[in-house]
Amino acid sequence: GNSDTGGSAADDGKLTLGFSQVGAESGWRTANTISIKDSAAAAGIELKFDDAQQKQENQIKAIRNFIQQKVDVIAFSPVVESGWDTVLKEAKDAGIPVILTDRSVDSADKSLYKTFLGSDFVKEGRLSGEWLIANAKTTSGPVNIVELQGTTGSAPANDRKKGFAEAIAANPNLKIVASQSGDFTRAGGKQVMEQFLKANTKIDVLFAHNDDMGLGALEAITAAGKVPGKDITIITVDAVKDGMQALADGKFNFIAECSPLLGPQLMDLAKKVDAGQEVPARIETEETTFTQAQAKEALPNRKY
Amino acid sequence: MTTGSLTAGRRWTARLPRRQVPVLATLALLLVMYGIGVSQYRAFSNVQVIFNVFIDNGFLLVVAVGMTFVILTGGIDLSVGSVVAMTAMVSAALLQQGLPAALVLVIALAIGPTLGLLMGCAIHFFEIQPFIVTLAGMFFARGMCTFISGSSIPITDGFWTRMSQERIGDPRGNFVSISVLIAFVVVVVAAYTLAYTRLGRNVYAIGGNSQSALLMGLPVGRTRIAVYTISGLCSAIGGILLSFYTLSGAPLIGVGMELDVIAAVVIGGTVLTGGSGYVFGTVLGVLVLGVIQTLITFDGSLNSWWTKIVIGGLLFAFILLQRLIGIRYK
Amino acid sequence: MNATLGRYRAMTGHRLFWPVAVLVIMFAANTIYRPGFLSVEVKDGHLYGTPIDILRLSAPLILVALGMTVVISTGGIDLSVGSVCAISGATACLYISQQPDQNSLSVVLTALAMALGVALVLGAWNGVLVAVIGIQPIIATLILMVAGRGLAQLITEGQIITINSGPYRAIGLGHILTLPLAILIALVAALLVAAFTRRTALGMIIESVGGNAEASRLAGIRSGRVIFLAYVLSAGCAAIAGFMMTANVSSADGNAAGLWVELDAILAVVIGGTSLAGGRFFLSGTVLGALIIQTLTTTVYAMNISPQTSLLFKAVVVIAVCLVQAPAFRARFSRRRTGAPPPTTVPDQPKEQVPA
Amino acid sequence: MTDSRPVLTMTGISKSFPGVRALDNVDFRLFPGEVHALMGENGAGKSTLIKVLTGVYDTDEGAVTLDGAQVAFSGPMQATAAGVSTVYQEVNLCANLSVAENIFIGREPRRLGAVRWGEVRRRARALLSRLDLDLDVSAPLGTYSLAVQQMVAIARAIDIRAQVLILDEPTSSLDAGEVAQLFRIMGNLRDEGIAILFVTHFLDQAYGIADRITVLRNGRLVGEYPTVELPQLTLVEKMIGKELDVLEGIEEHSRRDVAAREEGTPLVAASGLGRTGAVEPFSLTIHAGEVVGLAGLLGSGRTEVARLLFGADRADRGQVAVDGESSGLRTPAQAIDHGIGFCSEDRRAEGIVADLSVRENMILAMQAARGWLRPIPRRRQDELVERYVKALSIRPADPDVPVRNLSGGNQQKVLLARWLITEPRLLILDEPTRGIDIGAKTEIQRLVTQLSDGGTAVLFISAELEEVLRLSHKVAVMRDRQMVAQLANDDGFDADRVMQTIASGSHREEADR
Ligand SMILES: Nc1ncnc2c1ncn2[C@@H]1O[C@H](COP(=O)(O)OP(=O)(O)OP(=O)(O)O)[C@@H](O)[C@H]1O
Ligand SMILES: Nc1ncnc2c1ncn2[C@@H]1O[C@H](COP(=O)(O)OP(=O)(O)OP(=O)(O)O)[C@@H](O)[C@H]1O
Ligand SMILES: [Mg+2]
Ligand SMILES: [Mg+2]
Repeated sequence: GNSDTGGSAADDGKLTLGFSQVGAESGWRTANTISIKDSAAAAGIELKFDDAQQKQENQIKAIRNFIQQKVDVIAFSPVVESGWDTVLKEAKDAGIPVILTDRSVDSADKSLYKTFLGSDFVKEGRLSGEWLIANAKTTSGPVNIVELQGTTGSAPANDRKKGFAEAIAANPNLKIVASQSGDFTRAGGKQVMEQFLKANTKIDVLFAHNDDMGLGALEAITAAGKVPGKDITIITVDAVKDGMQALADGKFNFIAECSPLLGPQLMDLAKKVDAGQEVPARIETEETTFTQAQAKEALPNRKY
Repeated sequence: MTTGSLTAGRRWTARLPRRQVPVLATLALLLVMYGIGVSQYRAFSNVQVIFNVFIDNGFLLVVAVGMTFVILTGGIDLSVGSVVAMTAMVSAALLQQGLPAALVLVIALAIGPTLGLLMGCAIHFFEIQPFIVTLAGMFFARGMCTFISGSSIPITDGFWTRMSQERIGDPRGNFVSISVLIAFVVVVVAAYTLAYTRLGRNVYAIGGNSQSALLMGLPVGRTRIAVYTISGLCSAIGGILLSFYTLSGAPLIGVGMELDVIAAVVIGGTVLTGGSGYVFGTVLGVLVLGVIQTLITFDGSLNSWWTKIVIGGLLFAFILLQRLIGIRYK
Repeated sequence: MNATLGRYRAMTGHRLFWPVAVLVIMFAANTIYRPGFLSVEVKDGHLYGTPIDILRLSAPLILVALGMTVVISTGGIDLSVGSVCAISGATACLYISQQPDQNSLSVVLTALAMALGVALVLGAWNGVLVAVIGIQPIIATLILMVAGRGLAQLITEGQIITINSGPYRAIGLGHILTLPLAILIALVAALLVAAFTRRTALGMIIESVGGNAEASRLAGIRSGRVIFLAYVLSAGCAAIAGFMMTANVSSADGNAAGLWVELDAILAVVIGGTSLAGGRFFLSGTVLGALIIQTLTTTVYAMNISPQTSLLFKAVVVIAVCLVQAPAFRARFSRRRTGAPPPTTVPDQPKEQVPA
Repeated sequence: MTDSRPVLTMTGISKSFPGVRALDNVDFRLFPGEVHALMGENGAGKSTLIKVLTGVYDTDEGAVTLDGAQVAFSGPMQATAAGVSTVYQEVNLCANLSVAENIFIGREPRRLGAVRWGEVRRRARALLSRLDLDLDVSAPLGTYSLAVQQMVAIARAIDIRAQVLILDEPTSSLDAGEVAQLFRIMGNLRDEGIAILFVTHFLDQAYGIADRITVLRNGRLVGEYPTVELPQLTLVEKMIGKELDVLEGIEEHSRRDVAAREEGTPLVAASGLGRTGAVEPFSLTIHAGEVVGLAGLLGSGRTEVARLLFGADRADRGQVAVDGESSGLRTPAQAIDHGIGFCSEDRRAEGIVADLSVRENMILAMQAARGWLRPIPRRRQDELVERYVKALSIRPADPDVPVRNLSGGNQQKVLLARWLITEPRLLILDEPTRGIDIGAKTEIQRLVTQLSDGGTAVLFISAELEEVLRLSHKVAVMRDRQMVAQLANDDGFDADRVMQTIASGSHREEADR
């Protein structure tokens, strides 16, 4: 262990950042953690990292402990949107600025945090839906969509579902015929897709809330004797390496990126916030979408 | 024929230490762990760090107290985590509907014990194993959470906000939350119940040997149903405290909490097969988990997976020492 | 008339009757909902259909539950099985992914042997904590449950290791004689465990230790060894289950593999009729219990029950299953229905089992 | 006495368990101010009758009236509330609770709902001193021996002050002193008009205290008789159902040839064996074919001696030599490997495995010795089980019923069979005749003799001094956890002398002989 934690900037002139991560529940999250750790080291920031194991209680505990340790800046990726006012107020009273990453909170009092840095899950869903509107062959009749949701009750699942539904509402021929939770895992995606394939004679489109479920579903589709990417159009979110590979191989059709690499931006913000500079209230990570052709191009220099 | 003293004393000589040793050992180890924290991290010695352990684990403590009752009878209650979440969820949803805070409190506090009562009845009357009944209760309560809402519901009610943000003590320095006081009241009431009421003593008797308890004419069924109801009530109180704590109801909060709670109770010296243990031990158990968590946050250099490994390792070291000290004194 | 009645009673009195009945009812309900549920066709030379999926997917759970049965029978519990699944799967996949030729059988076999070895060591660790040091099983295995998940992620470095190995894939997806290999492995394992316990005296000794540890000790049973062995067996079963889980999706996910499988496994054991307090164990009941649980999961997907309510649905089914299985419930129910106490030829169960 | 109205009547009681008709149309009456003995062989239905009465079991048929009103208790709680206080056959108390609490739980003195612990302890102490027991009332009950636990259970029952007091084999683990004590108290209660139902297998005790006797056989009522009108011989005939010459065996109890057999290397020799807090170091040699009795009062440490010899408890000093070779007897398994068997006194906690069948319980020790890899072939099992079921007349004779369904005495026989099957060289029997009917008891005594004649050594512990003296070649006397003397069974050896030794504890020189 590292023995000096009472120090603020005064001690060694180094900026201390307390960061509370949601957990390590996916490859995406791990990439996110690595990005933050690496860029902290690169930026000369002392990082206090805490892993909350997907529990809000743990994150609140961690923030309280950061306050006790008098870190200079606190950053965290909230597990859920609501429920942060009390502890954020404590941080505010202790004079420690807070940056939200990856996901916002729903506090009415916007002064509780300085800024938000992250992706917009609703937008990811919407981009997926919009691509489908533009590319689906709806002229020949209704298009049957099945949806693999993330963990029931989790924010990305709720928002991607919402964004996607909003987008496809524009075309009444696009119909979600089945929607189940695959828990964001490959095994879950596969198991659910197997049943979708047996229960629905005609499936035209699969929308999976992350790459992993999509990859699991691929296996089920192949086993059912269908050709992924052709017989069934597959849209996913995230763009992790395996997903991009599948996209490049023509098994997926479209991926809305959700970038985990927000470390450099975060370190930048932390320095600014600590120096008392004004920062925009909301900063979205630079994200894009990938089609098959784009994926082939991008694949060689993907980091994660 | 000689009568006199026919019975030559008891098997073991010194009594007092033997019974208290596990609890004392746990307390000592906890202090050692705290000492390590203080020596390693300067800010650890702040009094507020201790207060935070209580603030952050108040609801866990209340739930663990309820679990202590159940485990003392030799049963188990897996539904607690979900019931906590459901209570918070129901409170949040009702408050969102605009119901008055007092009414919401009453409703929310009634749901847990009702579910506990039903589970207790199923366990007693139909002789189904507690594990399975409370597992179904766990599914049910968690299902209700997602059924009520797929996403978290914020609470903006004035009463809740006050309960959440009121700082008792020096608001700028060291303070505790109201939840901590409530948790303490629950602990004291529970300790009193177990030590001084018939219900409490019956709990121990059933845990010792439920068939004997039955033949001794004790109300086994009633007591067994009561402990699950009590556990339900404690979960409900825990749920309310959690909703104070987070000012929201989230469908996935408290997943896996039952294991933390059981761990806390067992680390506190209560035997899983029932019949022996104290509420005070449970308090220690919760503190052990809390301090481990705090140590890890203070370290701040651990990776996600190393966090888990270190938690496991600390737990192991703690239990091993606890056990070795316990054996020595036996 | 009387004879049929007698046969009916004998049948319903059988230990496995109610689990089987529940299974049949679930299948029937599914078939009513979707007539094609039971249909099985031949695709690419092997059977394809929902019942086959259920068999294949229940294989890992059966395996884990088998080991769990033995552990529970000794009066213990093993919470670490999920983590052991993840570790063994991750170890095997990591090794395979590092080899140049992932399709080589010898590579896969080495990987399996290595991962199994790791799992057995973990099982031995549990066994030592419980049998030698004397820590309460639930806590002893909780340690590995928490730390083991971390170990699995350490092995995968938090990523999902994807492999491309035909032989390994076959563990999860292969077919022999048109049947999924996975279920055959699970059944062979079940038969082996059954032979191992019932053909030798091990089963009786385990039950004796679980039923009354002190009496067994005084009868000369070295219960420490038996308990130790149970945890090792459980870890071994979990390891094979871990291979299946990872082979099924050709990738190892340290976080998700085997998550919460311990609860399902315990549930399967209990549905199968084994008491959590230890003592008598029923392997066939456990296998049925695992099938019931998997059928339930599949039913949720097949009936497209919304994820928001699927847990409520599960709760209701689990309660119903337990109720019909509980003799006390049936006794009450049948008494109310007939309005009279059962005839004396079918004596009442004692209200409470009290030894004389 | 019998001219008043009965306080309790049971008429036409029937009760079946799967496969067994435990009670078949049984009538029973109990008058105020009488002690009524309920007698019968093991498995006759005595305990079942009591449990039906107190509502532990539902009846299939029949009616119970208490004080003239028909009752059907739903369980012991109601029965106790209605004035029926019961000590069940096995000690049914909670070992984890303190002695005082075991006596008062459920009816603790309270103030404002809070249990007054001081008062509980005070009253418990007072009550126990009436029974001449000097215990630490706040110690957990489990730290005391079975006999003490039995006394505590009795204390609880008599303190309830019921109109009906039921004692199911309360004396099975008590020695003469305690029994006398108990009878004195029962006499007082009887004089106060309390009706007492008393179950025992000791004829002497029945004749010593009972006013009337009801006999059950195979779940049927044989009859109800005033004690004075029923000669012992007739009683036994009625219990067994045939005129048996067994009686001679009992009546005669002519001392067998018990010439000392101390020759050659001792089979087992303990030297300076002891355990702190349990028993002071002692030395004892046992030769092949020798029966060594352990005499002593309740709690004097007999069980401890046996447990140390067997390795059930680990000795912290001294050693045991088997066949002259010093061997580390640390665990029961090692002891069994050396041919030692130990039949524990507490059959429920340390003996039977209730879930397992009679067969499995019987072969358990033998199987353990063979190791799990070599199961005993089914044929051999059947053979062994059948032999001992017959030899000990275990009922029901079906080896596949769970042993929990057997009556207490039959469970004890199963346990005995478990050890006989292992054909041990030294068999340690701690209260083997506890709760066993006279027929079987004679059988067991005969067995011990046979074993000894066949070269098997036996360490015999029994609360009945008579029995010990009758069988042993040598008696080791225990007092206050010390072995104070070892007496050869020669002339001038009798109960009085042993009692004297126990009382004075002054025969140290003999111990070193
Ligand atoms: N719970 C039970 N289930 C099945 N059979 C039982 C049960 N309890 C008792 N029995 C059977 O009922 C019969 C009567 O048993 P009971 O215990 O009343 O005998 P008992 O007269 O008290 O004998 P003992 O002197 O050995 O105590 C026995 O055959 C016994 O096996
Ligand atoms: N290590 C132990 N742990 C728990 N109980 C034990 C242990 N060793 C012995 N006992 C129990 O203590 C009791 C022995 O007590 P005690 O020394 O009074 O024996 P005793 O002289 O045979 O007297 P009694 O006639 O009461 O059996 C037995 O019931 C035995 O089961
Ligand atoms: Mg009896
Ligand atoms: Mg004894």
